[in-house]
Amino acid sequence: MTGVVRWAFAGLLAVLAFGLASVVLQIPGTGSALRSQVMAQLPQSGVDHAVTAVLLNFRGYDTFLELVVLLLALFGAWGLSDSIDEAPLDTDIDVLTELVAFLVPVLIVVAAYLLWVGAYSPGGAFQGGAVLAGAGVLLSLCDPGWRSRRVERIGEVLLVPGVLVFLLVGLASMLLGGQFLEYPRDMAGSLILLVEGFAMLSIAVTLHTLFAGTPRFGGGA
Amino acid sequence: MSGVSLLVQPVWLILLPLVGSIMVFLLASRRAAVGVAVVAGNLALVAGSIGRLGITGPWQHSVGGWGAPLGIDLYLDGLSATMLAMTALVSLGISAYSAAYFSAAAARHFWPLWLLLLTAMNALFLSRDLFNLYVTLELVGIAAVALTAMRGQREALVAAMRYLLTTLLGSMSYLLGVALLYHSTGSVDMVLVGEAPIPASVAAAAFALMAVGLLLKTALFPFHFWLPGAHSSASAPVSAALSALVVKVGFYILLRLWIEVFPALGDGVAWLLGILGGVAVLWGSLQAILQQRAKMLVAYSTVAQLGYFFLALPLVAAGGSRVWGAIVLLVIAHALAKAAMFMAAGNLLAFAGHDRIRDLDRVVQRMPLTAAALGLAGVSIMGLPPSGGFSGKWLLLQASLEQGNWPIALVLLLGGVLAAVYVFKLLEHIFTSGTPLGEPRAVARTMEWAPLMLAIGAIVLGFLATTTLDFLIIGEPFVPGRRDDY
Amino acid sequence: MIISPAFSSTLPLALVASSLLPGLIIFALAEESVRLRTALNLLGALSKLLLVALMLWGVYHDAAFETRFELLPGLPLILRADALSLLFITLSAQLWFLTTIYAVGYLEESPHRSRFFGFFSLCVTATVGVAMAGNLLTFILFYEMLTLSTYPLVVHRGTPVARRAGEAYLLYTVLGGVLLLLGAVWLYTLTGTLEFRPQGIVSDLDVGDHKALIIIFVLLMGGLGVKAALLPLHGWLPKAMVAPAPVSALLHAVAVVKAGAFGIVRVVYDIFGIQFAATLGVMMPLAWLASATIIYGSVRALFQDDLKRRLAYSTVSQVSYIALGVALVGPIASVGGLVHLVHQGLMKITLFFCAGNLAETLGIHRISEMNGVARRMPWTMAAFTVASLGMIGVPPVAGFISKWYLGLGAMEVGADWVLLVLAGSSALNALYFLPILYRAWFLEPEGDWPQERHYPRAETSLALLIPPVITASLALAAGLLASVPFSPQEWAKLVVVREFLDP
Amino acid sequence: MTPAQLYALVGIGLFFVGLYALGVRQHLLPRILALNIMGSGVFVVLVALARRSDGVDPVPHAMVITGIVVAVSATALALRLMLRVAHATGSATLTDTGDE
Repeated sequence: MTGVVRWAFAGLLAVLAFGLASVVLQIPGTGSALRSQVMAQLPQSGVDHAVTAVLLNFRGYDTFLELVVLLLALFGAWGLSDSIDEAPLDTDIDVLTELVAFLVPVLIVVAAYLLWVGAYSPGGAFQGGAVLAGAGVLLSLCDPGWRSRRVERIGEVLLVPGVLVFLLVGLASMLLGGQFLEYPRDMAGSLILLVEGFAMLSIAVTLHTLFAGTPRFGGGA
Repeated sequence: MSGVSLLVQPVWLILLPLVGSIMVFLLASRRAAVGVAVVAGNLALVAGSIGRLGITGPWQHSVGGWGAPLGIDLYLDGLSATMLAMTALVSLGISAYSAAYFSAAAARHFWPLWLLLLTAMNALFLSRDLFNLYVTLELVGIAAVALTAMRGQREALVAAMRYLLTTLLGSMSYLLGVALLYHSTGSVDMVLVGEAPIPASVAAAAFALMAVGLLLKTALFPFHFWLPGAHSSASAPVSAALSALVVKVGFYILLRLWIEVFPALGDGVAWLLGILGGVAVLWGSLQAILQQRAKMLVAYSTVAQLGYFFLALPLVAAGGSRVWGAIVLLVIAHALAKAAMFMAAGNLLAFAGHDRIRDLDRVVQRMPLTAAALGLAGVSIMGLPPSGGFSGKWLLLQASLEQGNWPIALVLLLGGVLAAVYVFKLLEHIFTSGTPLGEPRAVARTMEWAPLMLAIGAIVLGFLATTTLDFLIIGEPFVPGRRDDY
Repeated sequence: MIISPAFSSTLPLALVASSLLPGLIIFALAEESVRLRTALNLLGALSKLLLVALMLWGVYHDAAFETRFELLPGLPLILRADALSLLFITLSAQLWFLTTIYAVGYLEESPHRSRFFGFFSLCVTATVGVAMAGNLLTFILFYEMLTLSTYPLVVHRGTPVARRAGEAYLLYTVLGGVLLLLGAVWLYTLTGTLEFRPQGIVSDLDVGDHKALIIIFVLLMGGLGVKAALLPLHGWLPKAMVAPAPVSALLHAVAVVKAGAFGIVRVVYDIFGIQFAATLGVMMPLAWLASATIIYGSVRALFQDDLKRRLAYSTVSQVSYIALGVALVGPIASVGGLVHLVHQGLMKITLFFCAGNLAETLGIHRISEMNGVARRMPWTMAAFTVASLGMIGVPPVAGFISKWYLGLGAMEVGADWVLLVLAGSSALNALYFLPILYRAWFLEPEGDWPQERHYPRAETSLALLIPPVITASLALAAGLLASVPFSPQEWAKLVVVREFLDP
Repeated sequence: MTPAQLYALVGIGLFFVGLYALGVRQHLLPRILALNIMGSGVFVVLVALARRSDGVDPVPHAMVITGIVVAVSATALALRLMLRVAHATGSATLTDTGDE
């Protein structure tokens, strides 16, 4: 792109940005949008934190599909995995090794805490899963061989339950006479924790596989 | 909830292919058999939903039991059911073809992704929630990109990368529009948003953002730059799915937005999109005529055919349901015909090892079923009777003449002539002999029958036009506002 | 006569199916199953003849045969048999039967016969559909199907020349199809119906619409004129000569050009209504155009040495007699035009059969090679002679009847100039046919034939010889027995009476 | 102008900065990052305007979390694809395409 075109492009974007900014300023911003409804239904949701309630109950279907997106990205990466050259990493860094040895256990605890605390305050499956995946990436950085065959196998097994448990819970609620993902009121809290727990594991394993691992699954062929 | 009514819940349309995808992912063998069975099951579920729709009218399913605006509603009316049926039919053809097309190694990657794509499209057609639509759009886009890239050749990878950047850009633009709407109305349910008062400037900006995002995904001229590469370099069944189904989802959402969320759009927008559509028809057709490779020709034909959907938009204000119905008819006809064409072109490629049109060698003798599929699909693409393409074009031509809209009528006719030129450019070379290059490889029978059946479907649609149009308006999808009769 | 409703509505469908089903089955047949394929062809052709006979009887006694199916909202697919459609159907059913026999003999041992006969049957199906179309939509449907099913026949040989001929054919027919489509849709937006009715559907329209109606008329004539090879839309026809002889016979005598001519009759009679069309002032230009085509085709024919090309230009000329007869707006001229639909078919198919025989048996393609050919093939040349004399208009062959009625009709409406056209055309016909006859019968052969083949039982294979002899006899009979009930002439009169005189 | 609105404008700014980079840069890595920046911009708009007169609306927060997961997934796939493109074409750009 030549300089003139760049400037023209920048100018155009500036004009658009300015226009859009003025539009944003006209959004009323009054009222409570859905806040009052969320708050009104919060006691029925099984959790005390509003965001978690939206994420896993009111709009749990979005979260369900979000797990499908993760799975999809994994499948996609798997389809691309053949014949890619993994550049060998320079893993001989003492500081990193020391750091990782200290950090990984802490991160696991933090992840568990995040999952648990999600019911009351900010936190939850994704945050916990992301932290776990981070721990895994750190491990891979300093020791690519840590994913032994056995670890790989466990990792594979853990990819799917996030979606599957969510799905089974949804189906169970349909069999009990509700709609899909309509948890029975008195069990909502525990069901959400169950769903989140498996979701966290699957998120962690999936993210780690996507960013650090080499998705090469057995599956026979 | 009784057993039967439990089974015809729309949510099964999402769960079945999803579970199927996970299953073929975990399975060690028989992936194709399971995959085809799942897609056939999907068709049966759609048939059940259509049956229920005919009896009870449109209905919704509030996921989580909350209902909009707090929760997410799935909604099934004539329009969504029609799109689901189109997807189910075409998917079955593509699946049957794929079962024979892919080697065991490629099948491993193909089936999980393909079934997730089906999941995503089903979820999209059932959703009435603007944010949920964003998630399903991303699902569709990522699955489509992954399927394109799966082939692994250089061109496919580059095309997939360009496609990915484009589709993500489209999603971002769409989502920003959703953000504006949510904060103006306090809801992401289409009907509720449509009923809420929105400041005119906000509505205009939101529509512009969402429309640009969707047009990028639908590849309306001039946003088509990514399409020919991606659609021609992917493997044949994937090309078929991309051209027949994936590009339609963006248009479907745009259609819903147009009717439900932005009913007050002015004529200017309709004309702008109409002009772009007209240019797409002419430009895409001319490019198709200039192509030397069969798959590129078919891909540019998609650019042209997509144009028709937009070309007709200036007619909907006065034409209403009739014009929308004609557009949807064209959407379905194109889905059937284009899937057939891409798979048939894939057969040419698999058979001869190349798809250069000039060098095609006595195809009609050696692969008569493939030739027939190309011919019949071509009939619908050209808009010749009897075919779905003809019925749709006739109705649009009628509407444009009734409204005295000559420019649209002329583009419709000219587009048909240009389509005849490129379709016969391909067809005339399947009758003649060329220079055989290397020993041809036999093509499996199902790979010949699958496109032929879809092409026949495009012809049969011509005879079912009235039935389809009547079915389509169950639940009045082309009239804005809430409908309480479910 | 009482006919049950079920019967009356299934008969049109059965008539379509009698060629459609064999065609579809034939596509699936292996190349080697000659007997089965021939049996299917003949079975289809025979059952079609039988069904046509039933229908003829019924329509003569004022029975109605009609099938409807809702194709588009408010626009049904209608298959209906009336007197005019039967004129065309009877011709095509008979000639299909004979052409099938001929083609079986002609294509013996040649490749891709399943494909050939499959499309051949589709082509006849389309022709029957065109004939029975009860509204313009149905007409267009079968008209386009005709284009599509003849294209593979034109390019059947798969050579680059055939491909180019196919391109020319498509160029004309696709553009014609567009004009037809535009005209039809436009018309529909004005009238709300496209049904063919006696005296038409547009006469009630507001005077303000008359200008639009004239444009629509031009559009429709443009679309139909392509297939009817009206000047200047005739260019594809001589090029399509690369096709095998049975295809040429079919294109020229029965299916394609006749579909165009028949469409002109339909549109003039049952869309516009002949009287109303005359008041619109569109009939005289049509008559001039037809006359110009008649003269032009004859002049061009004069300069062709290739036998099939000469016949092709002759077709351009002769088909326009039909349009001329209609355009003169008088009952007598109409009889002449309509009866020529049948007569020209009988005579022209004979000529093409004979040309095919010469090519197949002796390798003769050019007129200059035909010296003394009648001694080698007397039966073929006898048939050829009867048909060419008919074309010139020599009594008592059928062509004379056509020209007689056209001439009388022209005088009836005071268009005396048409007599000059007829005389000029006949003179030109004589100029380009008589030298052929002279060469064939009276000159000495110039040595060996280009590619001679011998047949044990007759001058050529019986399958090739019998059809032209029959069609030539029919052409002769149609002239000799013109006043017998159910003759083409009497049937044409029936059509005209119902169009002109019934309320 | 309220602070919430100011944050929203920052979000709009991020969106367009990302769009500029997406249009101007050739290398795929910055282009993928640019898309992420655009996404962040959208998320900021969503979250910023969630602050209402009577408190914070939790729904956009949940949407953003969903959006982030989607974006992360897409980014992961994009990066892998980029590696493959670089491997196959020798450069991590889209410039040298051309059909065969």
